[in-house]
Amino acid sequence: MSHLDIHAYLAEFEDIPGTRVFTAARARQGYHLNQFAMSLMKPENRERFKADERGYLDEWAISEEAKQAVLARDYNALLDIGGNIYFLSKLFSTDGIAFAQAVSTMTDMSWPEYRQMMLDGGRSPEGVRSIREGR
Amino acid sequence: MSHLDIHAYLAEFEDIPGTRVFTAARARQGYHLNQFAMSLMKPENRERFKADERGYLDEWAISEEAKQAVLARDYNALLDIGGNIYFLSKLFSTDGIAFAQAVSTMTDMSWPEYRQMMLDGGRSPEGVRSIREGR
Amino acid sequence: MARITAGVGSSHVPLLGVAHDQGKERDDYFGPIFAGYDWTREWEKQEKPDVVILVYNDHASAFDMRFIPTFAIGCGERYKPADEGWGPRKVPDVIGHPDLAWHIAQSLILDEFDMTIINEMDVDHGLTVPLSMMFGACEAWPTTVIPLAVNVVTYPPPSGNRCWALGEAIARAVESFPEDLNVQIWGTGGMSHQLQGARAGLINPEWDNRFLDLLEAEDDAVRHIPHIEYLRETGSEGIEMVMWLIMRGALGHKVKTLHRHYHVPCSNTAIGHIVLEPNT
Amino acid sequence: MARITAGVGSSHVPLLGVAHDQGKERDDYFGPIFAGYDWTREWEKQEKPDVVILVYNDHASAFDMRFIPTFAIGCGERYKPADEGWGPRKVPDVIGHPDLAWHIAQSLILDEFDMTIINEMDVDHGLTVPLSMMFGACEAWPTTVIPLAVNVVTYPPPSGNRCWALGEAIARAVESFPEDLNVQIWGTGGMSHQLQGARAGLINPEWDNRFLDLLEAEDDAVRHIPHIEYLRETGSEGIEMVMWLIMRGALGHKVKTLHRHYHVPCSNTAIGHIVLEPNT
Ligand SMILES: [Fe+3]
Ligand SMILES: [Fe+3]
Repeated sequence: MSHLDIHAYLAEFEDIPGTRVFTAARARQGYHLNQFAMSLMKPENRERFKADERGYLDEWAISEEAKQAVLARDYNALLDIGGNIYFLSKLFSTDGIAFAQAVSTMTDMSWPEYRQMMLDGGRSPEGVRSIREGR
Repeated sequence: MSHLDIHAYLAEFEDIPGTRVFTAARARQGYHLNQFAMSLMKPENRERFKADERGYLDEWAISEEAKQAVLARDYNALLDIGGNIYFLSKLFSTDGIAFAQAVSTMTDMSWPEYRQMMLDGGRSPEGVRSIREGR
Repeated sequence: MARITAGVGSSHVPLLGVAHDQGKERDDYFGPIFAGYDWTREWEKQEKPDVVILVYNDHASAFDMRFIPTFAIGCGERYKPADEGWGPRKVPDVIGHPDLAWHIAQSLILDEFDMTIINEMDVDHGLTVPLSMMFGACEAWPTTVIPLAVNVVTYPPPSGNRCWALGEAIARAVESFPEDLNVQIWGTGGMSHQLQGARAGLINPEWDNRFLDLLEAEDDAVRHIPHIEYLRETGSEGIEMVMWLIMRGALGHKVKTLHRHYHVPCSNTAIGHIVLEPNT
Repeated sequence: MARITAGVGSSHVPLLGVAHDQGKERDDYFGPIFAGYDWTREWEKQEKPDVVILVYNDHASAFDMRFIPTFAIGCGERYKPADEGWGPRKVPDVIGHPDLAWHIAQSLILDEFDMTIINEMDVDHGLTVPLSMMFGACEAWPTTVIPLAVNVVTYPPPSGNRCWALGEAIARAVESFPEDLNVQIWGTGGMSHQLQGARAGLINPEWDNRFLDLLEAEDDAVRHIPHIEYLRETGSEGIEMVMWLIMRGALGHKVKTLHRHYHVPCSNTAIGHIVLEPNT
């Protein structure tokens, strides 16, 4: 075994452009937000949420900022405050939109542009591997 | 690491007198019995069980043999069919009897005799370590 | 004696389940993807595995943030497809193999793997999509399944080295099971994909194919790839590929490649698929 | 830098909680037991630990048969006393230390321990009884706690060797935490007891005391005691002593004994208690 240092391990994650790795810090910050999203796996909860989004959100111990970001479906903001994409995906399906379409809203592209980029082979890793090393 | 053989590991457990080790085989056999016992951690379930033991038991996927053993508080029988003592202890507390008193019912002693044995230093390991080796 | 006869690697993209369930397997978009599984579907009909040890990750379906097991092995009798927000997939229940599963679980714990034993859970696309890819539509899955769920969502996931070692330990456990069973092990997830943020949609075919090459290699260099390399090179969700190392570790040093397939895109993802057999 | 300043071993018999809660600590039956903790209660008042890593086992309270984690670490903010069938103990809630707990959890997973992370659970007598023994009655526990739950109910539990190694890894993790914290690690459960069947009530003071001697020793021979020896010699529930090895492994090679206590009986059980400090 290697006895890797956790601080060095975690620090590297901050060097990836446009990416939030779901570390303990994010897991803790987003705990109740993610549990809220998970609750949408139950059809009765999806119905209650759809009928009164704000009312349903108010049942959860999440910040006003998080509630606004949910209401606005601002997924980048939700990631910034500890949302995890697999939890948030329960919100995509509640909205009835495709995973890839929801993902596209986090980029600087429209959904048709994003879809075309994927058809053309996806986003190149060139230049987005490392902030520090600019590669 | 030692790469112990699980068959040899498990076989030794059968060599201990008057003892059922909670192996996978027992865990599987007693699964629903133990889940039933665990349900008695909730006060409302304890009340329901006390009001109608048989009716409550019938809600669980457990054998008639197991139900009879629960009704009779035959803990040796319950251990034989996969009950685990920590799960079954929820039944002791539902009955309001002390853990040691419930345990004494599995021995060939009365509760006062068992209690006296414990005050006198407990049961000696002499002769009850191994069936095969008679020690 | 039970024996591991083959290892299968495959992406488990949820959209593949949708395509399958909606009869779109041969349309322009999905045709080239599913074509790469035709060989495997025929081969599985010949192979008729008794048990598949199916390594996958739960995507916030059975496990929420309250409990996060690193390695969880399903020892239950059966598992229902999870409702991931669209209602459960209309595919058969997954039938477990508790005899072998408990045997493996017990052996792994003796072998100093700190397993979590699971007796009841629903299984999500990570497990049911590979079954659809390998077996197509069926009334009942033609094999029993031992789910092996790996945490690759909350950091850190297990190291590649640990995953490979787990595969080796699984192989020892299977070999010590007395019943004569044809056992396959599948590693699922990957390949390149990033589902979040400004870098979403990242695809790195060169890296993915090098990873497949390393799986085919005789040495075990692939186990030492650090997490950060998966993340930088293949996107944040490319980390799922560590699960393929459990499969590969279970096959022993030398393997023979029976089939290999790679395609871009499927949804946000590159599709990779490989069929290996131990070569001793 | 956080540092492990001491290790404490103690039985966690539920009846001790009852005696404490009902004010019977000094009666004829319980007096000799609690007398052996007087030294420790005074010492803890001086030591004022910031965090206790409390190794214990759940007795079918937080975990039922659906999920059985081998090693589970509590990373939550607080934990309530469990209702074990008599209503919850009227003791304070247990306050966690999520910063250090997550740091340890992450470090252990990198170090190839396959931890289950727990964010919400109730804690049973295995955890709250040692707190009462070491701190007595209080409005709020005078330390934060990181629960570390070990499966010793469903077989196999982790080997003694694995437990010791986990302790070593915990020590490395604590040392790499930047904040200056006084951390203790407690191993609980044991000593001799068998709670089931014809052999119930088994007590082996010679073996128990030899085990305490081995904990005091400079070498690590104690980690190699096989499970079957605990079972044969100390009763089926004596296996709980493997949890003391996690504590002992965290203290390094040489230790100094500050306090030691042994008494028979308490309910079905022998009471053992030891306070060790690293001696480097
Ligand atoms: Fe996945
Ligand atoms: Fe205990």
